[in-house]
Amino acid sequence: MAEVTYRESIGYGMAQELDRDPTVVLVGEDVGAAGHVFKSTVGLFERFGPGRVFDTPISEQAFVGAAMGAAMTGLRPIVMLMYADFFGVCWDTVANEIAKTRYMTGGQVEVPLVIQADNGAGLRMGAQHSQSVESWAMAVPGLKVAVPSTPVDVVGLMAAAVRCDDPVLVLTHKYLYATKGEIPDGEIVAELGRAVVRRPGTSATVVALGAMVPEALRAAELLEAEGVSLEVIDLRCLVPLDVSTVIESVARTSRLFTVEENPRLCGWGAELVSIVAEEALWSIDGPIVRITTPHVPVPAAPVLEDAVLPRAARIAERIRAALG
Amino acid sequence: MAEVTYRESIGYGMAQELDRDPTVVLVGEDVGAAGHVFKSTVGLFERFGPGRVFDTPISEQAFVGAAMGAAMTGLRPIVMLMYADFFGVCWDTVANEIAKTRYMTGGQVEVPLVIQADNGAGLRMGAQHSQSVESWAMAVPGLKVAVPSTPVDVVGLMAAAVRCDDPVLVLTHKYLYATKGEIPDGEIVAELGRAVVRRPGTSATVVALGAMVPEALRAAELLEAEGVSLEVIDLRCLVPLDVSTVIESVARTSRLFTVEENPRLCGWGAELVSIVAEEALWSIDGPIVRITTPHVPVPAAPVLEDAVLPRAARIAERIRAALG
Amino acid sequence: MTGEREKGSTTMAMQDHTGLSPGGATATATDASVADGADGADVARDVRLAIYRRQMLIRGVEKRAYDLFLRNLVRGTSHLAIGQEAVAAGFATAMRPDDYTFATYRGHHHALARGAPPAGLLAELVGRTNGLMRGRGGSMHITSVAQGMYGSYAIIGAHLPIAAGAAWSALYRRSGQVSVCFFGDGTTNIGAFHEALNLAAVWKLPVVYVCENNLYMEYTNTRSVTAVDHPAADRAASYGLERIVIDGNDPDVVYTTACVALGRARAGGGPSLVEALTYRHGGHSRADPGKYRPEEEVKAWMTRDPVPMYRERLIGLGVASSELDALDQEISALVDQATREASEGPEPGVSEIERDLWADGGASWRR
Amino acid sequence: MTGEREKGSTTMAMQDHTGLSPGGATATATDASVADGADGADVARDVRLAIYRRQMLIRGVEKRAYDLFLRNLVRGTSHLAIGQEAVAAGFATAMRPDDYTFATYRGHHHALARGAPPAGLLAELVGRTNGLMRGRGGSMHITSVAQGMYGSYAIIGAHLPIAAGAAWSALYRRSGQVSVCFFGDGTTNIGAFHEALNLAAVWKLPVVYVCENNLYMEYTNTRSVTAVDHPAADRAASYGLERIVIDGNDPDVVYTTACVALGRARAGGGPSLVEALTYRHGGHSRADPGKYRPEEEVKAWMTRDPVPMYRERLIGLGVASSELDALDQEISALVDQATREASEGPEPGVSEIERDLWADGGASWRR
Ligand SMILES: Cc1ncc(C[n+]2csc(CCOP(=O)(O)OP(=O)(O)O)c2C)c(N)n1
Ligand SMILES: Cc1ncc(C[n+]2csc(CCOP(=O)(O)OP(=O)(O)O)c2C)c(N)n1
Ligand SMILES: [Mg+2]
Ligand SMILES: [Mg+2]
Repeated sequence: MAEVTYRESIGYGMAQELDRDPTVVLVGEDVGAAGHVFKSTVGLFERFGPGRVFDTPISEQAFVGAAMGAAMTGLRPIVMLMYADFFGVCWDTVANEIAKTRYMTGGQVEVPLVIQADNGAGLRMGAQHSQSVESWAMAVPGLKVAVPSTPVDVVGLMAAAVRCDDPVLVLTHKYLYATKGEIPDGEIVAELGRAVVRRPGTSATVVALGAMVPEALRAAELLEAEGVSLEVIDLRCLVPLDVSTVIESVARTSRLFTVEENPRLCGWGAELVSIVAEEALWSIDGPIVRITTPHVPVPAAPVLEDAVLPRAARIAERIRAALG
Repeated sequence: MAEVTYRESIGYGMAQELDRDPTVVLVGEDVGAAGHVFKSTVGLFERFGPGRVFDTPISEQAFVGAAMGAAMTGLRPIVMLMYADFFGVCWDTVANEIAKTRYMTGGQVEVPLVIQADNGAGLRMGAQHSQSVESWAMAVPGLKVAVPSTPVDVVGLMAAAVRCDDPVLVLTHKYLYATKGEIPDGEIVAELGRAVVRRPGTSATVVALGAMVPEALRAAELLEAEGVSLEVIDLRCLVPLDVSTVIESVARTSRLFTVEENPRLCGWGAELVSIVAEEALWSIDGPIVRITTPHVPVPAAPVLEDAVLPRAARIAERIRAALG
Repeated sequence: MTGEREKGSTTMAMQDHTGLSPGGATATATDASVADGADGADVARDVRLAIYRRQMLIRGVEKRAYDLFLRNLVRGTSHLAIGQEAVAAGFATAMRPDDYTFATYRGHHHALARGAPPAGLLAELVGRTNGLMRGRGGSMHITSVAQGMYGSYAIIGAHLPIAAGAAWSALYRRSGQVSVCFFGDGTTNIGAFHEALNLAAVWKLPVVYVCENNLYMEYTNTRSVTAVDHPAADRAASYGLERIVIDGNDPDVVYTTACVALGRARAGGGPSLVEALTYRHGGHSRADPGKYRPEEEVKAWMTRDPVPMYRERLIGLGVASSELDALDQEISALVDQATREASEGPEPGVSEIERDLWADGGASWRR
Repeated sequence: MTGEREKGSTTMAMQDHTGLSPGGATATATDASVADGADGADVARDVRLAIYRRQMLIRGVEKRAYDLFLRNLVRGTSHLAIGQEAVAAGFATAMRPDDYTFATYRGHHHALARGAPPAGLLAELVGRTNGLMRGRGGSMHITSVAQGMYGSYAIIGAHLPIAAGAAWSALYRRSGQVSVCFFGDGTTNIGAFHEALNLAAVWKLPVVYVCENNLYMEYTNTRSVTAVDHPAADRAASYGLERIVIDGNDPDVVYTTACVALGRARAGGGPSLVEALTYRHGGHSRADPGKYRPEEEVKAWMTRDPVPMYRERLIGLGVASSELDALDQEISALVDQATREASEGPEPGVSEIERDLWADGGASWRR
């Protein structure tokens, strides 16, 4: 059992897989001796050497594309993209090539790679270094998407992603990097596509993801005092999506809220709400409410950034009003 | 009054604006003497010359980025991206730069440009030339998105887009290029963000977009014989989104269906359904159903492509089943 | 390394449908010294016959593909390589059976040259289940992993980094494989070109980049939108690479150049960038009559058609025309047979739609 | 062309906060012949004083920014240009007031050199409403259109095409403006670099690309991931451009080089690509101690600090040290005043959030 920060858990999870499987390689900008911009790979270069850990030029198309080519031919690369906003500069590679190749080739080619990226806001980085892009990926058939909210889930989902024969995006949330958690001894492997009920409750179901999970849990604490009992589900993966856990919960609580950091339009919450509105409408007993960042870029000034992001107080307030 | 094809209406609309405003320029691959890959700009080069119509190298980042720089400094470029799938290679420019700059600069800089792209499936082009990417754009704050379904709307929305001081994506649907429509004489300008009821009805509201509009209308005809009266709304724009027209319709019909060509997850339909599930839940009297392409890339073989796309028969069948 | 993951790293599984015995030419191909002058003077007779055969096969299948369009059996788009056979034949003949090929939407010739089954290719064009990709991909995405044909990519530039990645993997696995990546002149202006070349050079990857300079992008002369005369070769120095421009219609020159580049890559000498001058006889794609090209230019290039030119050369070198005739007939029969197989293939069933999105064989996104 | 759309094409509206009268130095700057040798020998006294002033202002504000971090008043990240002042000062002094500047997240020096108000810059760093972008953008996006500072871009490479576009617009409007685009050595390996340079060359755009080669990307030596020694200059030939490497710590050399390049652009001669060798004194960003750099390297560059070096040169050329002292004090007072103004600025109200996404001033996406 070790207590590690979420930040450390990224390297911890990668090390477990690099250790286990010699076809796993790690690649990205400053992932080597520098230990990554977020210091999440500190020690890996020393441990696994330049034959396994590859520094790249600033060429996301090149190294994400190269990882794809390597994955097609026997390796299992873990690509570290750094800020998730940088999906923009390699979106063709991700959305048009990596996602589609197995399907387009009639199953001839497989692309078992992992792209880890530092997702989300909260560090006062401004609009081009703070985006939550998980819904971009969810909208593209052929990509699996994992978004861990705790160190142990980072390790477990990273392992599941590396072992998966499909391309998986592991979006770690940089606002959580300083948080800590226990990691049990021995091999840790999670299953892709399993949500978890982080807090059982009866008044309403609140579905959250990544950095929104602790906020939703804090909101639940705030409301507990008022006799409102929230069930908080940590979705953990967007693809595969654990619809049954959500529907089962909603069947009990009859109310649904989502807490999303992404801008308002077309987020994962919209998908989940729509699924429920089709498949479980009769379970629902009141408006389904998505609590999101407003549909604006993330502003830099601390007071503005804090105001756009869903935080416990706003979440609680919105749920209170809706259940009111 | 002229009858023009949807394909021709693209150039028709551009010509109207090139004629009116000397700061409007047209730029893209093969848009000049070649008249565009889809022959949608035939005659414009002859008419406006190389000083207004610019052929580019295959460098989407360069020419979309250049259009942005030009828009920031006094021009109103219309960029022709060709296949909408190519947003992948310039997604950073579109999503991180064009969309965010006005907001990030506190309103100092404006980016009045138009990106026209050939969107959608139906021409047996395979997975990398058939995508419907309107929802990619809708998910990014700062982009307006117009998706005309008729020649006159192509002209009117193109004009509105060019005259708008915000960046607007005009996504024309290549499956419609051979269809025809009347264009009245004189200047044609539409308003961004106005849906239109294409067919009034009472049993259910069906919201469609682009090439799905005629399919939804055909489905409505099929069901009419069975006494089902569908109200078909052509959304026309995704941003701004005409929520009130939809909610007003649903208030009358109490049932909602969306017909989307995009792959299933996180489409514009999910957004619309979620809005209704929050703001008009009590109007709704039965499951809200999204009729979409399954969550797979678009396959090339005609029988497979036809099977994945929502077509009138499938739409009618799904609505029939849901209204039961 | 787990055995099951070593895709394509073994030559055992390779099935070559060119009708050539793999390795016949390869013995020469891997001997880089043969080709140092890159003038094609020293090419062995069996190699030349193999090249000839590949060129004829490509020409035959591509013409058949064109017929199938005209009969409206191929829907969508399609980009033929008639006129560009020499590049594919020369390279494929020099490659090891387990080397990787990456091509563009204009990729039929490379697939065929590597030995992909013509029936599977034609069946793919007409959207049948016996198509190479079960009808899922279509003309622009021809892939046949069993022959090292690692795909055809329809977004300009995308496959250059991917090809670098296959080379990276080969280097990592010490397999001795080389990755060969073909692309057009217009492709040299897109960002991925630059990124891939730099990465390949820095990592000294065993990859050969081959620009098939056919002078045009779609309907625009590439020179008019490119800052240098030779869109690939004039940029080689940006990546610390040698400037190489060759006659891409002379298969012997292509072959010997390929031998040198492949040999260098296999010997740890890193990437090469080859610019092969060639010409497409037809338009950019099925719909294009190619009218934007000056008549003289077309005429001049037609006199340099690699297929009859090569036949003449072989006869000049003493190959009996009867031997070539026999080969031609064999190929023609093969193409007919492939056409039959293709058109007899079943149309895919709707169940195909939800297949092979994921490794589990399905396409479900939920649980 | 409608007048209201001619943003930045008029010099009238320009407000310069460097304390220099715009145009003073510009008279020389537009005379390209001055600088043909690019050795800085012929720079006029008033130009030199203008450069000196710009360097001192940048150094003063950047050091103040660093103090504000240490006091935890600047949150997020920030990339200082201490050590790289000469590039900004030399170029800005040579530019016309209505020319365009495009910079990266490491862009404070360029904003200041163009005359952006230091108070607005510092206020932006501390997230106040009197910040240049009302607190919306932060350190990485400094923009001040009134002085032609058309933005700082935080995604590597993105602004190179945008700068080309401003040049395209200038050419279209025949305004005589030039667009100047600054970027780092590491940026030369990204696709947008290649695409922008080619487009600029083909369209003969009035744009000057300036690579501030400070040897490092974030924490990696750029040479170790780049195929050539000079990441920008060794690629100039790929775009038909001249190879230019200059001492980026010598502001006179920068200035004269800028004059030539700007003159060429204004005269219709198309783009230039300048590689200026320089060094950042600190780490990549606020958090980085820069430990990956060899001690000798750091030492060697510190002896070439452009700020004291230039002071020495001016004194050597006969400028009284009292004159420079007076300037230094003036600047120091100006920086103090700017700091006060910045820290006295109001925190933005929450209503700011839904402002200025659209031209109508709001952020609504529905009706
Ligand atoms: C990113 C991108 N932009 C544009 C296109 C459309 N397109 C398809 S082929 C082509 C021309 C390519 O020219 P070249 O590289 O010379 O190859 P060739 O077709 O001559 O073999 C273009 C522009 C595309 N597929 N991808
Ligand atoms: C597309 C993209 N990839 C990576 C980064 C992260 N990043 C920010 S600055 C930087 C280094 C840039 O180096 P250089 O171009 O030399 O500029 P310098 O910081 O030295 O001024 C990197 C990799 C980014 N912002 N954008
Ligand atoms: Mg070409
Ligand atoms: Mg640098």
